[in-house]
Amino acid sequence: MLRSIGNRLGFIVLSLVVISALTFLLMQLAPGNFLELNVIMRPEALAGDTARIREVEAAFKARYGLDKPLWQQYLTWLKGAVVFKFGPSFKYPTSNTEELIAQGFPVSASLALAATAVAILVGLPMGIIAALRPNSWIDYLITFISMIGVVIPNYVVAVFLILLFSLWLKLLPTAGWGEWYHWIMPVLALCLAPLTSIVRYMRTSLIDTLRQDYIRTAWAKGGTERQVIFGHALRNSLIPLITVLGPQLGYLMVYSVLVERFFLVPGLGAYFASAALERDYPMLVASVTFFAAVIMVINLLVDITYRFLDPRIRYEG
Amino acid sequence: MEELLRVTNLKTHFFRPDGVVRAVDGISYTLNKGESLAIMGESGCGKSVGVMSLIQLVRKPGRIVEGQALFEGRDLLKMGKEEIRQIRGHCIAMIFQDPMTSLNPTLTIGKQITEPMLWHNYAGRQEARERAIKLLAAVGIPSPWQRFTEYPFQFSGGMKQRVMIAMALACEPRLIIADEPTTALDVTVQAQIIDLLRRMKEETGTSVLMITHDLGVAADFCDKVMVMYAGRVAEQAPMDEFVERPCHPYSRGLMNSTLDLGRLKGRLDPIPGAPPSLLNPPAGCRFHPRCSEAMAVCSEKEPELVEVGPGRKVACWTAEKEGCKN
Amino acid sequence: MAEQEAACAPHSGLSPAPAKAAGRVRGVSRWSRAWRKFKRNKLAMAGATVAIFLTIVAIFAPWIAPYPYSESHWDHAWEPPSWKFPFGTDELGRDMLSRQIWALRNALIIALMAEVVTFVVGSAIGATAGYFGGKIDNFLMRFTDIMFAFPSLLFNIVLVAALGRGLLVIFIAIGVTRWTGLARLVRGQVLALKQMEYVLAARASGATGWDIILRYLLPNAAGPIIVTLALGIPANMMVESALSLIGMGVAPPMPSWGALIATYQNAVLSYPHLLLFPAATFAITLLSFTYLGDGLSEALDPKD
Amino acid sequence: MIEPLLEVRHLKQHFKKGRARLRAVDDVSLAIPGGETLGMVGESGCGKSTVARAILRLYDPTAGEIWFDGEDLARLSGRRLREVRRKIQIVFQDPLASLPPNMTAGQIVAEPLRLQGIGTKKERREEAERLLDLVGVGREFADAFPHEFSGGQQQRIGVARALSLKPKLVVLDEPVSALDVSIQAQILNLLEQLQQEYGLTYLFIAHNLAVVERISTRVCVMYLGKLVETARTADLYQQPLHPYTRALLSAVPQITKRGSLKQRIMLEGEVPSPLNPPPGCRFSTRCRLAKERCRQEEPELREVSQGHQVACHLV
Repeated sequence: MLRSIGNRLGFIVLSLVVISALTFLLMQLAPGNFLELNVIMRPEALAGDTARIREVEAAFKARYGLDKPLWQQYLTWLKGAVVFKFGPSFKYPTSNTEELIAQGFPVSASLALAATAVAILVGLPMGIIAALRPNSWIDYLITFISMIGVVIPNYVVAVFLILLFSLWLKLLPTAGWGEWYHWIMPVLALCLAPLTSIVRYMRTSLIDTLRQDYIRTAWAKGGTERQVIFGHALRNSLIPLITVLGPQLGYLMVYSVLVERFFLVPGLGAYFASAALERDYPMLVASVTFFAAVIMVINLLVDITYRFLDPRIRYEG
Repeated sequence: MEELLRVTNLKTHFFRPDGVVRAVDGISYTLNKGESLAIMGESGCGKSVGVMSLIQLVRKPGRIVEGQALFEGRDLLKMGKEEIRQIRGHCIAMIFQDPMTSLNPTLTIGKQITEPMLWHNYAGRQEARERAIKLLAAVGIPSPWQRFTEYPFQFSGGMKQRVMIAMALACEPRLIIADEPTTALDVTVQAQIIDLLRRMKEETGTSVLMITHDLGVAADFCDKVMVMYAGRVAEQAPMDEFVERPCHPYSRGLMNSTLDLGRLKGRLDPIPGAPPSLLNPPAGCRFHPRCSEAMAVCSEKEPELVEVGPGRKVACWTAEKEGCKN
Repeated sequence: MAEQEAACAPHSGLSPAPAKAAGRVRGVSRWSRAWRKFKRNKLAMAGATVAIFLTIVAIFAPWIAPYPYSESHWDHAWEPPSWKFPFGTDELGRDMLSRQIWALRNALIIALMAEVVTFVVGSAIGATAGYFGGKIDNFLMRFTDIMFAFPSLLFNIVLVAALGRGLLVIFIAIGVTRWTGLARLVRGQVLALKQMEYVLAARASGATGWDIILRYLLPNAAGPIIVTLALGIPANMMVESALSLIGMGVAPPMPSWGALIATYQNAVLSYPHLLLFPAATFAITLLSFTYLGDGLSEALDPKD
Repeated sequence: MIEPLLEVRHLKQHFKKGRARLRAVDDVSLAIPGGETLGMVGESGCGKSTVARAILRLYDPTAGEIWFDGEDLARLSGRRLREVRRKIQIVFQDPLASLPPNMTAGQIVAEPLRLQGIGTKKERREEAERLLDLVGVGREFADAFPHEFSGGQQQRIGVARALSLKPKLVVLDEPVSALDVSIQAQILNLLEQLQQEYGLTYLFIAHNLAVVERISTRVCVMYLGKLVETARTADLYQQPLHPYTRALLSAVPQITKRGSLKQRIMLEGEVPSPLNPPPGCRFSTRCRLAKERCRQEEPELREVSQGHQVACHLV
């Protein structure tokens, strides 16, 4: 068990190196760079003064170490990354990227966690009800609703939420951050996808479990519905549920990028999106690596929990 | 002998979109206290559904359509949810075919054995635990104290089937239904399990309904036999007589198809064809299309189960006319 | 055989041999059985009908769209839906219906092309890994694992940021982040099928590697692959619109659902039709393709 | 003694399983004279199916020789192997899993001919229909798909496919275990009839001792990857020498001797894992007669009377 966790950690480190190197390399291939977009192209700044442009460019490059060979740049970056120092951002030259991440991440993470919590609280009972009455009208209704969650992206949901709460009901402001009610629409928009996954997973898994031979054994032993369904079936379907939830949490982190922009939430997503648009490479590389690390660590934790909960894996290692 | 179970005209059908599958279509039999009855037949003849119906464990779209199953004078089929629940695992216990899948993989063996005792208030927590360990020892599981806290995957196939037997015995049931209890096991392990079942039956005096397709196992273990074909009873007989002189042409066909050690003879004489679809069974006697002795009447009218000797009943027109041949 | 009576498996064990009618017996292949099952599934049929309709609209967009997508009608700017402009107009007086038809066309082209990339890369890597096994398998699957760990949307954004916003870049970017799932599926299928007794029988009769791949592995692995690819279409559309939502999709003035939604989110209170219609058409498109895919997966389910 | 059609010498088939080594078949030698049937019995995991697949060269043997028709199959590869393969065919246990679901019965039976490049498409079709008639499926079902047949019919199609290349040796790997008794008997009759008509040689693998007794000329018993006893059928069943064979035979419930299980030789425990076989005689952990020697020294298979070989220190 410890050995396999060690293996996994090693693999995570390897993946992070590959991912960051790949992103780093890609950024060098980029057609329009930060300077062109933000300094040189702006006529009022330099007005075609070529000498001045070169000067600015050289100073910029020197400041960010871009005049060194690529591999050296990457190694320097990697050295910093090991101790969570990703260097200064292009766009916010006074802040280091890790500071921006440290500011934005808690907001994104708490949004994602809140959405997951809502999804579990609503999704679990829905899935269980659908599984216990398969092919009834309530099952069809739940399945239909959950289908909508699968296919409609969270920002489209966000549109409908704004139309509903802000335009028609006039209950909530379209966007903003700081008050408790600012959480409602982002969390609702975000929770639909994981909620759907939970409902669908719970339904199929519980229906499948109820068909197992050992459930028949439990009935034959004289268990009540509560004893058989909660004591045997549900228990066995809930253990693998966390393997569904883990990736969902990671997915939420990434996709909150879209929703945060929409509701003007100052999370990591906002920084990331503008970093991509404005070619703020240090920010991009750092946040991609950071996201990847978060997702992989979540998956590792899920795996460990799963191994711990399922006796078959717990004992065999 | 005292009668324990009397099943009369039991019908369990499956209502599927493509039609009604008459899996069990009017079977009747009795079982006395301390007796063991083998229910035999080939795949899909309804033998499993027949016994599952007794404790109302038939799953949708299956439904018990008709019949009566008097267990100690009470009709099992008319019982409500709670009433039948109190019968299951308490008065009537089951042992299933595949010990690998019949135990819950995420619960300890100990918990699974004590469950029926706790569920039926048969014993308190401590008592149940002690009894479970005693039972594990009785079914031949070494170091039961330790194994009590282990999980099913830590047991081999034969050991799991022993656990299933211990679990069935937990509340001292008056009837044990064993559904192909040895089919999934190797020969040497099968012998161990049959031996164990026999010992347990002798010690506790419980009655056994054993479903099997293996004539050897049935002949070795059971006092009586009932042969089913396509949802109907073909023949009922005491085991000794049946082995000597099977009466229904289908029983004879089965006997002729079954290979026995040291019973070398010329060409095997199997029954031609395959069992019919239960969606649309043949008219008259359901066996007549495969029967070498079929007469005109066989394809027109279904034969009744008639008594041809003490404890012997046959549903066949030839037997009705001439009694039991050969 | 393990007794499979009606109680345990209500859909198996009881089907009789094919009815012996006069003359030859016409077999029903798995494909026609799947088609019959698909036809019975009303949601799937509805999804398929809408999806086909939308595909036709997308193909013939230049002729079907009432106006060119970038044509401005200055005197009709910000108009709500009317007979002339069924979905209203935007700030430049462009017809929103036409813009959405073109958005559909773009989304579909990108989604389909990305599926082609996914299919080629995923099945090549999965099949190679599964067929050869050993070190090759190990190496390829490790590589797949690393790519799988890459947060795909972010990778897409990085790729587009690095390589530009061309159609080609976008669908390749989507394709190369989505193949990992298919590669794993194909590898699993190949590994399972390789052990099937009918493949062993073919090998025992002297089948070569190609015989096995073409006549045994491909036809029998086709079902799950088709399902994955079909469900990939709406998934790709979502990624495409997500990219354009944050300004990394196809370049304007070419319309895209994500960009339409992003552009008018601030106009929602004054001009709701600019947001409602794109969101609704996009949702309908995604739903129809998903129902189609779900129906396929049910119809091709080998379990019954 | 006549030259055997198939002779397997010291065959070993090991598999890597993580860091462990699974000794599925560990030094097995056997021979089948042409026209005879060698039955092979043993409990699950004893390696009997692995022997079958190794003979068909579905694996690369770890060690040993497989002499067939004057050639060592263990050394063949590529084209030569493909050519030899038409002389050995196999029938599997699970009738449905052994038929490709995307082909019709006719295509399945004609497939080996196509693979070997024999005949035109029309001739192959004609031959397939003839074979379907021969095995009792009937040519009118040539266009039906495997899932449309019952288990017995599926197995007949499997037999027809195995016969299409006119093989000399047919390996039957538990061909009737998945079938109901009445169908079992039909298939056994068919196999016997085909053997007589075409002079086929069978390697018949099963766990049902009665079936093996019925069909075999010679029988060999396997335990945990090893051959423990081999003899002519009558010798083996009437005078089993190895303690395992005896236990196995007495564990079979018999119809004609009711209650016979009461007097049987009870074997303790179950078969150990082939990943970690016991030292010395592999049966020693369950053998009531086991002595110290049995736990240390592995017994060789030796001839104790004409054609009767046993691997046991105590015989």
